[in-house]
Amino acid sequence: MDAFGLDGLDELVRALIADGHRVIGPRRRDDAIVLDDVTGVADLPSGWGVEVAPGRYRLHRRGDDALFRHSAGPQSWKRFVHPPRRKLWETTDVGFAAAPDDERRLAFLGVRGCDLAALGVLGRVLGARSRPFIVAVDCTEPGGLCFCASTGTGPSVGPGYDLALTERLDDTGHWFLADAGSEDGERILAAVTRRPATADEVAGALRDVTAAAGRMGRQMPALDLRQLLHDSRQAQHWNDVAERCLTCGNCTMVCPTCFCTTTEDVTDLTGDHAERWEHWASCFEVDFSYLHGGSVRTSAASRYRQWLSHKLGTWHDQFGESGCVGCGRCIAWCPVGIDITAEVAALAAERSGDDVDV
Amino acid sequence: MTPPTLAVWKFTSCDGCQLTLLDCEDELLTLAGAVRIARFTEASSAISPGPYDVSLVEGSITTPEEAERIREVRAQSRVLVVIGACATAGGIQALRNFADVEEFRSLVYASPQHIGTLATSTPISAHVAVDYELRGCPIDRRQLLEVLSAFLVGRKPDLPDASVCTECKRRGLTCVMVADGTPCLGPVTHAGCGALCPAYRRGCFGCFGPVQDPNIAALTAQLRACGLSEEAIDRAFRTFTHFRQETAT
Amino acid sequence: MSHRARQLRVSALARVEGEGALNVVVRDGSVERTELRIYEPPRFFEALLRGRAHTEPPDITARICGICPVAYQLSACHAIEDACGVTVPEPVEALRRLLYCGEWISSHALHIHLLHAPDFLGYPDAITMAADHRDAVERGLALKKVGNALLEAVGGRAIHPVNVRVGGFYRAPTRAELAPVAEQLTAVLYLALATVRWVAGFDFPSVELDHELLAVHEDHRYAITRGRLVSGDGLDFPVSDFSSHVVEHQVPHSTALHASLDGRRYLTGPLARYSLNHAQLSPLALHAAAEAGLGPSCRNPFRSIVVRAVEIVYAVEEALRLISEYEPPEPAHVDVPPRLGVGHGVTEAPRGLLYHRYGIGADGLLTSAVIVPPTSQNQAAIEADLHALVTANLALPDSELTPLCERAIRNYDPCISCSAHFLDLTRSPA
Amino acid sequence: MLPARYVVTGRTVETADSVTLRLEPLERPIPRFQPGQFTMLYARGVGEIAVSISGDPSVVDSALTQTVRAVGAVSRALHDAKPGTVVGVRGPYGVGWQPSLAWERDVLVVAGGVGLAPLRPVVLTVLAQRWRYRRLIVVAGARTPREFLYSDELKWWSSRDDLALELTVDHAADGWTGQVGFVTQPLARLPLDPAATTAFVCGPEPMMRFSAETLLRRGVPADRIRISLERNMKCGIGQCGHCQLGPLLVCRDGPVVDYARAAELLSVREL
Ligand SMILES: Cc1cc2nc3c(=O)[nH]c(=O)nc-3n(C[C@H](O)[C@H](O)[C@H](O)COP(=O)(O)OP(=O)(O)OC[C@H]3O[C@@H](n4cnc5c(N)ncnc54)[C@H](O)[C@@H]3O)c2cc1C
Ligand code: SF4
Ligand code: SF4
Ligand code: SF4
Repeated sequence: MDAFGLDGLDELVRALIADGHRVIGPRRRDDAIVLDDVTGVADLPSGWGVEVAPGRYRLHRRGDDALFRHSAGPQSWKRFVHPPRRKLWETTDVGFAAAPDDERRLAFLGVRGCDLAALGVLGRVLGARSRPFIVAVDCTEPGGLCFCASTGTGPSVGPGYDLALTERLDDTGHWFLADAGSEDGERILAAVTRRPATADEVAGALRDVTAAAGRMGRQMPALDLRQLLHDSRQAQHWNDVAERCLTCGNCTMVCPTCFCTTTEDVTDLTGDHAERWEHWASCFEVDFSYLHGGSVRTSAASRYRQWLSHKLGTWHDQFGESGCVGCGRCIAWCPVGIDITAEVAALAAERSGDDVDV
Repeated sequence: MTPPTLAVWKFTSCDGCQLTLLDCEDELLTLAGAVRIARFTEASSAISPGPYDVSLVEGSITTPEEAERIREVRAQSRVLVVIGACATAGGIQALRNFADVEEFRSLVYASPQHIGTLATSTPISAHVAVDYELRGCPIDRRQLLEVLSAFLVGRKPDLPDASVCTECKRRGLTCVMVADGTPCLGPVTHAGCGALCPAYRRGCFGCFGPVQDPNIAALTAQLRACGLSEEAIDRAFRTFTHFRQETAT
Repeated sequence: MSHRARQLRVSALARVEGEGALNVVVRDGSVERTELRIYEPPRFFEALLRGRAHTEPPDITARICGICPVAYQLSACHAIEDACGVTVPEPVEALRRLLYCGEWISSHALHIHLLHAPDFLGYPDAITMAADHRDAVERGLALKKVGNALLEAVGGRAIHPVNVRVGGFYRAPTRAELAPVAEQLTAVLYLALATVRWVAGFDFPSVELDHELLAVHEDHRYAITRGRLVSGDGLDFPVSDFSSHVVEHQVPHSTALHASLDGRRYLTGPLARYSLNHAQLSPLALHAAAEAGLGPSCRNPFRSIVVRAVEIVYAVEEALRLISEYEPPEPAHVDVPPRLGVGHGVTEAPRGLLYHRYGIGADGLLTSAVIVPPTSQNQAAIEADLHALVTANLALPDSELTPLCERAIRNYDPCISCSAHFLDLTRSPA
Repeated sequence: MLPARYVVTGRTVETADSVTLRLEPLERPIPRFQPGQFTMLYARGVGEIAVSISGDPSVVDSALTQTVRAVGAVSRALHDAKPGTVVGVRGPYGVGWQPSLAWERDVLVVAGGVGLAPLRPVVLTVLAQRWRYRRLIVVAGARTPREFLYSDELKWWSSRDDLALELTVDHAADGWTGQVGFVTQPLARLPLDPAATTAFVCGPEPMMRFSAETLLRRGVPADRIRISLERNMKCGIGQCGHCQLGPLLVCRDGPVVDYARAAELLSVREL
């Protein structure tokens, strides 16, 4: 493994850009850490931390200059690999034409374990679309709503990255431990001024990442969730959630794996030109399940059930894994703070006949 | 093929919604080729008689004369599209529905006995059947163009009954309620504006009206948590449109 | 024609915002009555504002008129800030002025090209006119579009902007958001000048009106969002004295409340602004005005279309200046805590003075609201104009006199939707 | 996933609101279909919907036969498409009936309304390979006698002695002398060899449930009752998420599934 300082990180970003990438990373904007184009370290949210609770997200200044220590923000990387709105095709009398793709390859800077897992999940649902260059970051500071340790997706990053970093702030300064996970990664790393890391440094980082697993603010109950959700189709608890749920769809939109879309047909006033567009949809929308004559799922209870059952249960049937990676976004960004881990616990309690108490 | 005819009607309103049609600067002349604008007094002194293929109706019903006139409009219109919060929900002037109109009258006018108004301001759908509703105070220009171009090709216009939050998130905005504690009606408000207010770091104030089955009680609890008083919550749910407010506990 | 009652009626005035009707009665060769009837049903804004929070009037009063919502929003802001003893910092005020320029451009471009020009060229509407004058209509749409782009960039949307709040703005637009608007403004400046030349070439009946003129005035710039009130006769008073000079009352021959300035009929709007603030116009606007044959004052209501075109030139230029000097104010608004009191606000809406007065209770709720829109101030002048016009043109047949009257009304671009104040009197037939 | 352009070359009016279209490719044809598969048909500027292929699978040409009932904007536009109209076609998608599952067995086809459209290829397959199957029973229901699809073909089927046809209507009219009632009535009394019967059922969801329950009661095993599910579909390829029914992505895992699998899903309200 290698080590480099802030200058090295800057070189890394510039190397990616020079290599033809559009680099996306965390930035501070509108009271949150969002994902947007970055051109260097100066764009990163140095010294900004985040405090999260159900339905609550607040930025605060940290005591240090850490760049990557902030819980999952309002956006996920999904918006770049599976855009909120995109043109599928356009058609004239002559035929159908696909919308042109952006030529530039994306590079993601600062992908945590949970989000790296999510990119994998999404890729398996949507099939291969162009794969971004991924600079992952191990997590040493989980937030109050994180539970990736219990979903097996963090805090250390799993496979699938091109480069993995561990951010270190110690008495030697602010530096990064780097590991290449692909040939591309090695090639880019070669452009960065770096030194080999010592065994102590590597061990220290590993210790911190491992310790982070014990500091997760949340935990997904260790159960066969597929079975639990299957058994809970007729649970009373759905009605309880429905009283609190706004059916606004925020959880599905912030979820890094929710992939549902719907389509729009667009014509100009002359009618000569028609386009078909796709945009993110949510199973909380009433029209989502519309069949001629009416929608299948109209009650809030059934729409919440669909979301949770799909995410944690039927995702296994459809794609052979769970749809949840433990990032905690749905808990933070639900305006009324509905907590997926607590709802699962309540369903488990109802199944085992205990009192439901959320 | 003769182009379909379009008529624009005004009831009690501010003209903002029909102005939206003139605000389609890039499309106006094309539109005038694709449809025949047969009646639009705000823009033309030429009026062709009905029936009309599409009528756009702005405004709410606040006088006995209007209650009569909307029936005639319906009878002359093949497709009737009501535009804006006034026409779909009664508009800001529907605040009178919760007050004493007599008092309102005497407050504003010197000779109140002459003002012939109804005690309520009601949406068009309370009087006649409507085919499509365009929400908003004012309506959204893209949605207006969508209804017109959809009509021209025989498509069902795309007017999704989803929350403003879905647009807010698609746009990549940061939730003002979660990140700033700013009260926002987005979760219970009908999409269509493209999450305009959150884009300006302001909570949605509900000008597109409620989604189907809004969970007002749950949002009320959240607004309280944001620090709004009961009176402020009441006012929030009763401004440009009116949300059915369940007593939240 | 004498010894007979002659009636000119227009039951639905076209190409004005809102719904109005015109009724002129001529008896024994002289004009007995001229009435601009407003049948816009009342919406009781002043009543429904009572009991609302002091933060709400900008949004609520915007809905009085979809054509000039910014005017309502900013008069409301000023009145409330006045009541609460707060003055917003200059950068915030500059952003307000920029927003207002958008409304002037958009509203004037709409009125000139889509509503008023067809009168001069003999078309029922702009779309028909476009068959012969497509360039002019497209130019109008292009100007209007830029005005709207400016309104959208600063206010969030063109009609009923969402970004205006008491104390300033919810979020200041970034320089990057304004940059494309500046490009568009630069691109249309020559269109604005072309419009001045175009309308200057129309045929104008020669009329000189003798109304008193009233406008907001600032010494160092063409007043839009703030200033003192000045009149042609040398009145000069602060906004807070508005209601002691301007009184609304009923007059026997009319059905509407007429406002008078110290007992006299008066006019607000482009003609008043131009004539009273001529010296404050920019060099380019002055040049355009001179080229169009306007002197330092203009009292021919038919020429108001030229004055509006000159004001577009000014507003485009002024917006460009404001954008070039722009730094996003941080924060974008100041806090305006409520306090017991009364406040006044006046701004120059595209159609003229718009006055708001609010009483605020200690709890921050409104105790009273008075709104005097330009059209109700101009009502007496419009009727007087009609009176003069009909008297001078009695020889014309009805088929010519009636449209002439309609044109005279459209000179004022009356915005009947702002009928906060109009009466709808049920009258017995003449 | 761009559509292929097809042109309407034939249009047969079936009922007051249904037509059968013959579509021929302008350029590349889509791959060959299996009975029960569907395509996504696109009407320009109006939208795209799932429509079953109702043609004869044994005919080897590149034309498609599809029957459309006008119920909304897109189906109306397709219904109204005159010969010469170009439409977009994607597909064929989904898991079909798989008639081979009924080799050496009695085949029972149960159709309600337009449900006959996706089943027609099953009947034609059995007739084309008659030796592979035992008895062929077709039970078709419609609301009124005028609402049967393929009425000429039904006449031909009824005249054959290797096919037992039972027609029933909800409301008799026009001198209808046949049966009146729901399809479950003939199903309840038909002579059946339940253990050796494979049933293919398509129609409105309640009709499929009642029919399947009737057959279950008569002893037809649940995994020998195949039904075709209907859910909102936007993409047809398992990527839009709309067509979920519990664990199923109907476009990918269906539309045809065994009742053994569907029964518990259909019994949960609003699943
Ligand atoms: C596998 C499958 C096979 C089908 N085969 C046929 C067939 O052979 N012939 C036929 O006439 N119809 C068939 N349908 C039904 C047909 O897809 C619907 O009638 C059609 O989608 C209605 O669309 P619309 O726009 O005309 O109506 P609207 O009622 O305006 O529907 C609007 C939108 O809702 C969705 N939607 C509405 N109803 C349905 C539905 N029943 N199924 C799926 N999505 C729906 C669609 O996205 C549609 O565009 C089939 C449906 C499925 C799922
Ligand atoms: S809905 Fe709003 S914008 Fe439209 S007419 Fe009514 S008040 Fe005006
Ligand atoms: S800001 Fe408002 S509209 Fe946007 S996600 Fe939050 S609650 Fe929803
Ligand atoms: S965010 Fe809400 S209040 Fe703002 S424009 Fe949209 S619907 Fe209206």
